[in-house]
Amino acid sequence: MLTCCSARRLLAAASFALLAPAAHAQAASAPISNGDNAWMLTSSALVLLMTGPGLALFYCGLVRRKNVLNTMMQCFAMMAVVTVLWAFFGWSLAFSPGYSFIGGLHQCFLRGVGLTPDPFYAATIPAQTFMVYQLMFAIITPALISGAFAERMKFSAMLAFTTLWIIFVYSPMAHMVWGKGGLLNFAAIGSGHLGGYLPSLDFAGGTVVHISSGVSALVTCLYLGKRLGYPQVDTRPHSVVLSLIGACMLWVGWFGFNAGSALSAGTLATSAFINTHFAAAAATIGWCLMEWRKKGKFSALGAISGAIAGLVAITPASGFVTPMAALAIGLIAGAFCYFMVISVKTRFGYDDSLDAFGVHGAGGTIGALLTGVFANSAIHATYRGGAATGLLQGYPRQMLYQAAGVLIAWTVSIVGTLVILILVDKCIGLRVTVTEEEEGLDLTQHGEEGYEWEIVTR
Amino acid sequence: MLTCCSARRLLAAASFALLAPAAHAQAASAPISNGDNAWMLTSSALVLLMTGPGLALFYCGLVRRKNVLNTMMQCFAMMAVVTVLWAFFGWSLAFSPGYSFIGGLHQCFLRGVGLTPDPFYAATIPAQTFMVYQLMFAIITPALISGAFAERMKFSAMLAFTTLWIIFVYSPMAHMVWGKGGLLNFAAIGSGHLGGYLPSLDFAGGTVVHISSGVSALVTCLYLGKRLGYPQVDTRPHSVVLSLIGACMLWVGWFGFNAGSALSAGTLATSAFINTHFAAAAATIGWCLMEWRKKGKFSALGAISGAIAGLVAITPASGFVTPMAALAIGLIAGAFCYFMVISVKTRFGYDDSLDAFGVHGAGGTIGALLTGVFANSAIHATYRGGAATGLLQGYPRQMLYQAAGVLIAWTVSIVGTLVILILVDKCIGLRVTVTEEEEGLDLTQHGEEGYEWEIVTR
Amino acid sequence: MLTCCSARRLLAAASFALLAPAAHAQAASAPISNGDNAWMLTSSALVLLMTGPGLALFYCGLVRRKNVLNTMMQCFAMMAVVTVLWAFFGWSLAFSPGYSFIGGLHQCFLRGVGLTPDPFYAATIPAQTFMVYQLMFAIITPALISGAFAERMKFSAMLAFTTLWIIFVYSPMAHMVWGKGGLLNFAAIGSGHLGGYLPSLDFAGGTVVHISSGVSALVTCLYLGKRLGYPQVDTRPHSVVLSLIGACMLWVGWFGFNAGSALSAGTLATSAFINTHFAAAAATIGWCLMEWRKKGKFSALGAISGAIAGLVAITPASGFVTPMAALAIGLIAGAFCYFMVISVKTRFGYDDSLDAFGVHGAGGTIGALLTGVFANSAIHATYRGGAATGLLQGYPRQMLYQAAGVLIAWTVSIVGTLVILILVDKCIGLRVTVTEEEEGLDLTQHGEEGYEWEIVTR
Amino acid sequence: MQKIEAIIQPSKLDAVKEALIEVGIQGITILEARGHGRQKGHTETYRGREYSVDLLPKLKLEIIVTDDMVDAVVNTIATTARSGKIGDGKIFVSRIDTAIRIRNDERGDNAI
Amino acid sequence: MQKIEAIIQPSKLDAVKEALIEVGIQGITILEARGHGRQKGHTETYRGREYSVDLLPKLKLEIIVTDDMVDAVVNTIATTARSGKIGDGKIFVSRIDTAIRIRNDERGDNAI
Amino acid sequence: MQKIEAIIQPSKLDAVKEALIEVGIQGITILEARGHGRQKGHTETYRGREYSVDLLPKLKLEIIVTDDMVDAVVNTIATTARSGKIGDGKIFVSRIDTAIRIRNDERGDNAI
Ligand SMILES: Nc1ncnc2c1ncn2[C@@H]1O[C@H](COP(=O)(O)OP(=O)(O)O)[C@@H](O)[C@H]1O
Ligand SMILES: Nc1ncnc2c1ncn2[C@@H]1O[C@H](COP(=O)(O)OP(=O)(O)O)[C@@H](O)[C@H]1O
Ligand SMILES: Nc1ncnc2c1ncn2[C@@H]1O[C@H](COP(=O)(O)OP(=O)(O)O)[C@@H](O)[C@H]1O
Repeated sequence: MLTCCSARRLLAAASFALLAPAAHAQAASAPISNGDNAWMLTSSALVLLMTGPGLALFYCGLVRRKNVLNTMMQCFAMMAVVTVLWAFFGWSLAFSPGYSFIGGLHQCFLRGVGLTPDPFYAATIPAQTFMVYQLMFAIITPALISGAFAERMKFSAMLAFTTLWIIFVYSPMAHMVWGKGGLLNFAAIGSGHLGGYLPSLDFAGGTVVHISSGVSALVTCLYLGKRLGYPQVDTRPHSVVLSLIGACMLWVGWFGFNAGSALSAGTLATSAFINTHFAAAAATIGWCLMEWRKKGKFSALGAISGAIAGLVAITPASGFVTPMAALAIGLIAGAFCYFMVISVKTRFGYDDSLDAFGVHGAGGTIGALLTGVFANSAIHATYRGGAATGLLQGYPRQMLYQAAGVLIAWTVSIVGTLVILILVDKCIGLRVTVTEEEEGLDLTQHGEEGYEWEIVTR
Repeated sequence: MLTCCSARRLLAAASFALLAPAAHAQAASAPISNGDNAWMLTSSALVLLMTGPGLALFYCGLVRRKNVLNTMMQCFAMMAVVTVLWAFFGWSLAFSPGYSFIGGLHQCFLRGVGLTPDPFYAATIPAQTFMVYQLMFAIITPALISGAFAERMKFSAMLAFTTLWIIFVYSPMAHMVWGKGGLLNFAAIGSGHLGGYLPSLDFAGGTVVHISSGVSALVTCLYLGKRLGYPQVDTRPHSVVLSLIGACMLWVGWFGFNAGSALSAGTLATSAFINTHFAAAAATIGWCLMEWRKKGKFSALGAISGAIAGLVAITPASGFVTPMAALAIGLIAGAFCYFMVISVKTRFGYDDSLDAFGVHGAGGTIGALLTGVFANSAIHATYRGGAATGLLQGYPRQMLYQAAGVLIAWTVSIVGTLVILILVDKCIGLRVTVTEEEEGLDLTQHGEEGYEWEIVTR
Repeated sequence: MLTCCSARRLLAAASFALLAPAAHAQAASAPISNGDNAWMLTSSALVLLMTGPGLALFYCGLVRRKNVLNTMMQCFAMMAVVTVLWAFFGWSLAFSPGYSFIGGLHQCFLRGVGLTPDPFYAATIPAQTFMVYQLMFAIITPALISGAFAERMKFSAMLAFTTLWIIFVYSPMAHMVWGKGGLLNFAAIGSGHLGGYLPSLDFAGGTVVHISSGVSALVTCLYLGKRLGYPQVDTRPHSVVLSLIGACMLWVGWFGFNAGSALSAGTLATSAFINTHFAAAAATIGWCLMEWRKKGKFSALGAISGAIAGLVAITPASGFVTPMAALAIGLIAGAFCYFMVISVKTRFGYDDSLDAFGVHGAGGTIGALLTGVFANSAIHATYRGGAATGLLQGYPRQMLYQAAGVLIAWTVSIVGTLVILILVDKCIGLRVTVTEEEEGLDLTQHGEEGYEWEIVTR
Repeated sequence: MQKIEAIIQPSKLDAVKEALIEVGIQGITILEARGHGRQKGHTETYRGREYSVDLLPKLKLEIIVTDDMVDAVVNTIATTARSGKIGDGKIFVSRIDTAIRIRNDERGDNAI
Repeated sequence: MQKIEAIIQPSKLDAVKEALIEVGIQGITILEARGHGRQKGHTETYRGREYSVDLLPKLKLEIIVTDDMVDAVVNTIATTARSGKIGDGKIFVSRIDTAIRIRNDERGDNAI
Repeated sequence: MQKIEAIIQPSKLDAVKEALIEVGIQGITILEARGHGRQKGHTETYRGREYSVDLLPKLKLEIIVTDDMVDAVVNTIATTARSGKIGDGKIFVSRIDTAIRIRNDERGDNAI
């Protein structure tokens, strides 16, 4: 697809974009709601807060001291790399009109992405606000994957992998679910081709963000193999304290992620906000109760893992269900992800270092399906124009569409990720050497150490 | 009171709530101000940020390394537990119409709490936004108490205690001060029974949040007794660095706490915002000057303690006074809390581990009284319809109402907390064993350690 | 200038302010946009978040363990001290009408700063919102300087220095660039005297905040001399982990800093938001590529240093340029600051401990000039009423004005800072004793330690 | 001159230190250590994975004393560090040939 | 009674510990250390400044054993801690005159 | 073979290390320690509570040398670690019977 985008054309676009303003920028007099824009800018900031420092802290606390900086950098680097990719191609491939499976290239370099609203996406905020808000989603998604290959992947390989992944896995997924004419986008029904052919409900990215990252995570850790000496060697988190701080920031940031997906500051945002919070709370309890049954103790790591699981599972549902349904979804997700992380992983013995699959893959999948169960037309009319939307409301067919969404997300992620991994492996190699892994990735990949506590050093 | 809420009725409510939408949810066309809702959602997020990671960090830095996770969990757990309690009973007991001292039960499971505004509470935002905003207050309040019994309470006992405390102490207090028909709620004047019979001014929770938590904290640490070997044993903070980070987040989050209590994004929010910031600054200086007099040094822990003291004291006053009055209130509160923490505590020798009483109890009390002194009708007309409201403005009577509010808050907290403590102590026991306390609560209560720095572990 | 403000007059103002409300407070019915006010309150909170915990973390991670608290306190203290200064004199000197170089004193104690908008500054938000928003800028600026004299300045001297600096360097700069009748303020053109005589473009403080702090930083570290044993002694950062967390918070907070400077939540805020993010991303890449060329490694400290450099450079340009131009500005700034920090500093051998000059002085200067290059009338009409504004648009003259702004900022900073340093040095002495520096500033200045990890202590 | 090395429970440090000062000992050097012995450790669980920790925090005291002080010191430590529970630790005694005080190059017994 | 001090690579700890338990050793005290020797260190760079770190993390094991056990222990450590690369570490043996078990004041060999 | 144990001020480490390398010493093991002695400590205050800290950070160097090197090493350390202020530290010398280089099982003097 990229081939059709000749160098000449790109260059033209580039220079154009650099000198000329964003199209229609001058039409600042458009019917923009400053209240909505205020909320969307705040939400964009909150979603970035999720990646840095949120996820960076959550993940870095779970690795060994010698890999703490590398783990944080796998998040921080995305804030830089994905931003540029997004401005150049990503946005265009995901949100410009194009095909049912991927967008076009005429909005490369944000050409034509102006300050007037694009009613298809959001009628009351500048199109650029929507663009940057979506960018924040594109940043955190590959960062989530890094949890699976933590402590053993070359930093250069990580950069190459995520770059290709954004273009060939994330952008298509985003386009299918949210883009103009997207196959799974119910708002695209009747837009020709296969637009909205499988209208599935994904409010804030259960499929686009969590299934795609979680499943790709599984593929990556299987392809990469276990960490040296795993599971015999001691891989205890070097600081659950840092992880807990990170989890809190993820929770707070998630309000921007879900309630922001209402793309306005009205009642729908309120619903999404409450559902997000309720599911996180219920999932924390769900996970902890499972732990309690097994060990008679509530652990801090368990509590925060549960919270994240709930936040993941409610993501696709947050704008479609009632608060009480959110509690139910959270409770189920907390217990289910516990089972995936504790039992399934141990059973199959793959080394998903920080459980990116167990939490995001599993949580995203169950969330997407439960969205079909609990979706309620009173919260969101959807393409059903107010008629029953969810299974419990009496519209079982939605379950099929949800399943279709899940299936496609799994397929795209598995195939795409596998191809990219092989490619990168062949070109530059994915994994650090044994000595590098023993010495730690902070020293070998970045030439730094995370901490200099010792008296010795002063 | 709970008895009247038969299981059958609850169950009905539950199932109803699960399937049916929140009442009137469809009436999304209500006159909602997206600007106000944007601010209230942001404020809700900010108030949650205060508990996690704010308070979790502030408190965990002050304990010994072996109890760091337990201290954080006492905050984090509230984010989960109180949320569910609130959705089930808490909200209804606090904000549904009922009696002068407590609300009713017909809004259990958020029945009838919809997306249209409830003009009595906030005319321009969805009722559910107000509900979730108030929930964030209910989350942080019991978390504040945990500072008093840190490093020695069973985690299970802590959960039981806070659950009962939310229902029997927090909800009544919130109802009396802010609820429909509440005894102390000036907005409830003329609502029948004793509604607004003692119109006291508490803008953001000086009595509801700080006196109630602070006084309960005192009761708890007196009942529980001192930590092992206190005060001989070394109980230095294991990381003032973490506490300082937490204090900053509390400061920032407090803008949502106070300015959010305007329930809109207009001029009143601006006044509350500025007063909050000014009081924090002045109190930092107040505390530090006292320290300077005694030691000739400004300490970091002193500076942040002062800031929190000022934030506590301005909470009830933030929407009623002028910026310059806020500076005065802050300065007084900083010096006063220093005196309570340094002199009074040492004098009486109780072990309020992290000074929850010295800061929140004392600061909340002085703040509630100073509100009566500095309240200014130009900032807030209150029930006086623009006539003089504060002592300095020439309305001494308000001092009586403020005193009444303080008195009631103290009484409810002392009695309620004591009863609950005895109950929980009898049923499951409050305190960990001596060996558990020596080993540390992280290992014994949660089976984890906060840090794995040692080379040994790798 | 201060002399003309007789004690009597001040006292009058003070008592007045304490009792009387802020002028016109009652006129709450003014045409305020709650959407804009929501955004500005959020932005104010975000800018405070930059200082604490953002900058406090970023800086404290870079020093040695024994100075961690002192470094944090140099940021935290500003939150208290500058606030009071601002309320008393700072605001008035910066934003009340006065002369072309500095404001007047009739708004001391915020007299006449009410809740109705001041159209000259912001037509849709309360004047007090603008006042507190600007205060947050005044807080972070002196905190930035502290990076240059970290690990060796007396805490008392630091307080004295920053106090004088706010009054004699910051306030004049702010007035010239943004104040009524300011020499460099294009909005002041035709306001008489020299108002807007040199209309320079500085959207969010490239000159006012970054050049002034960065250049003053250079002067300070030259005057103060190197740290003991520098550069032989080991001055490795004690925790890059903390710095990375801080950098992320600075990035997030910067959205409030730049997008907030639109003073409304419209399209201009969106432009500034995107430019901010894009520049940070590009600069991260710019710095890292330079590192890569030299060492073949990307370091975490390099990545975050680059991000900050980009955020600094885009600050003056954020509301004037297109997203693609922002990428260009960021890339250039990242590479340029790398050069200043790595090559220039080593070459001249001054001990700018945390590179306050290398990043803020250099980044601010290049940013101010590049603003003149890329300024685009389609994003902001400026005083040109829509005609070409930047060099690339064909208005070279703007470069002169930008240069003038830079020159004035450098001059005021160098002269002002030098005078203040000499003054403080003579009165109380600037630098700690050799033994104090060896023992560490936490113990000697604050009587505390940042960490108590050792088993020994328990 | 003899060197007394004592491995004790961290919680006993203050008591032991005071007692040693009592009997006239002034110089003590303390090292953090991890001990493995009869005392059994604990288990930690992270995301279902159990880790059994059998290296427990201990403190190692090193005290160089003149021969006549040895018994006094050994007994002082033994009694004050004793809880009677497994894990109390050990004391080891060995010879030291010379001691030098860096500050003033004093040697032998009066360097201690 | 003899004291065996072994400086080893941290990564070898588990192996060595297991092996020692094999040969019947129960008591071990472990100390964190930094070592300087033939093994060359690494360099770190912060904002262009290079720091060459030549003090590398090591662990120091201290084991007091009865004379008959010395060779067994020394050889066990030597073989299990060996990677053949520079930096593997050293073992030093010296005399201990007395040992006391704090818990019950046992002395001599059976205190170990 | 002898073991030289030196307790020094952390700030002196670099100087001492360089000097030792000068005189031909290559192997050094360093341990973090806390010292109690004549040097008086400092007090810290947290929320009004004063803590007097009398355990001060020190470093312990352990160097095993052949008998002929002992004096050279001792004097080198003594002179380079000396500031003349109380707290400079001590040096202790004792016998070592055997040394083994783990890497290649070399024994005796050439294992050092
Ligand atoms: N033979 C030994 N060599 C070195 N250290 C020992 C030895 N035996 C015990 N220790 C140290 O003493 C500590 C306590 O010993 P342990 O056997 O657990 O209890 P007890 O001394 O009461 O029998 C151990 O953790 C270890 O650090
Ligand atoms: N003479 C010595 N005295 C004390 N410790 C030593 C001595 N020689 C070596 N060491 C310790 O042993 C470690 C390994 O020694 P090194 O020379 O690096 O490798 P190798 O033992 O394989 O020759 C050093 O890091 C140091 O801690
Ligand atoms: N008898 C001793 N045994 C073990 N360590 C000692 C002894 N005396 C001193 N030290 C160590 O030496 C350090 C310095 O001793 P100190 O008495 O403070 O100063 P000085 O050696 O100059 O008299 C102490 O902190 C302690 O670690």
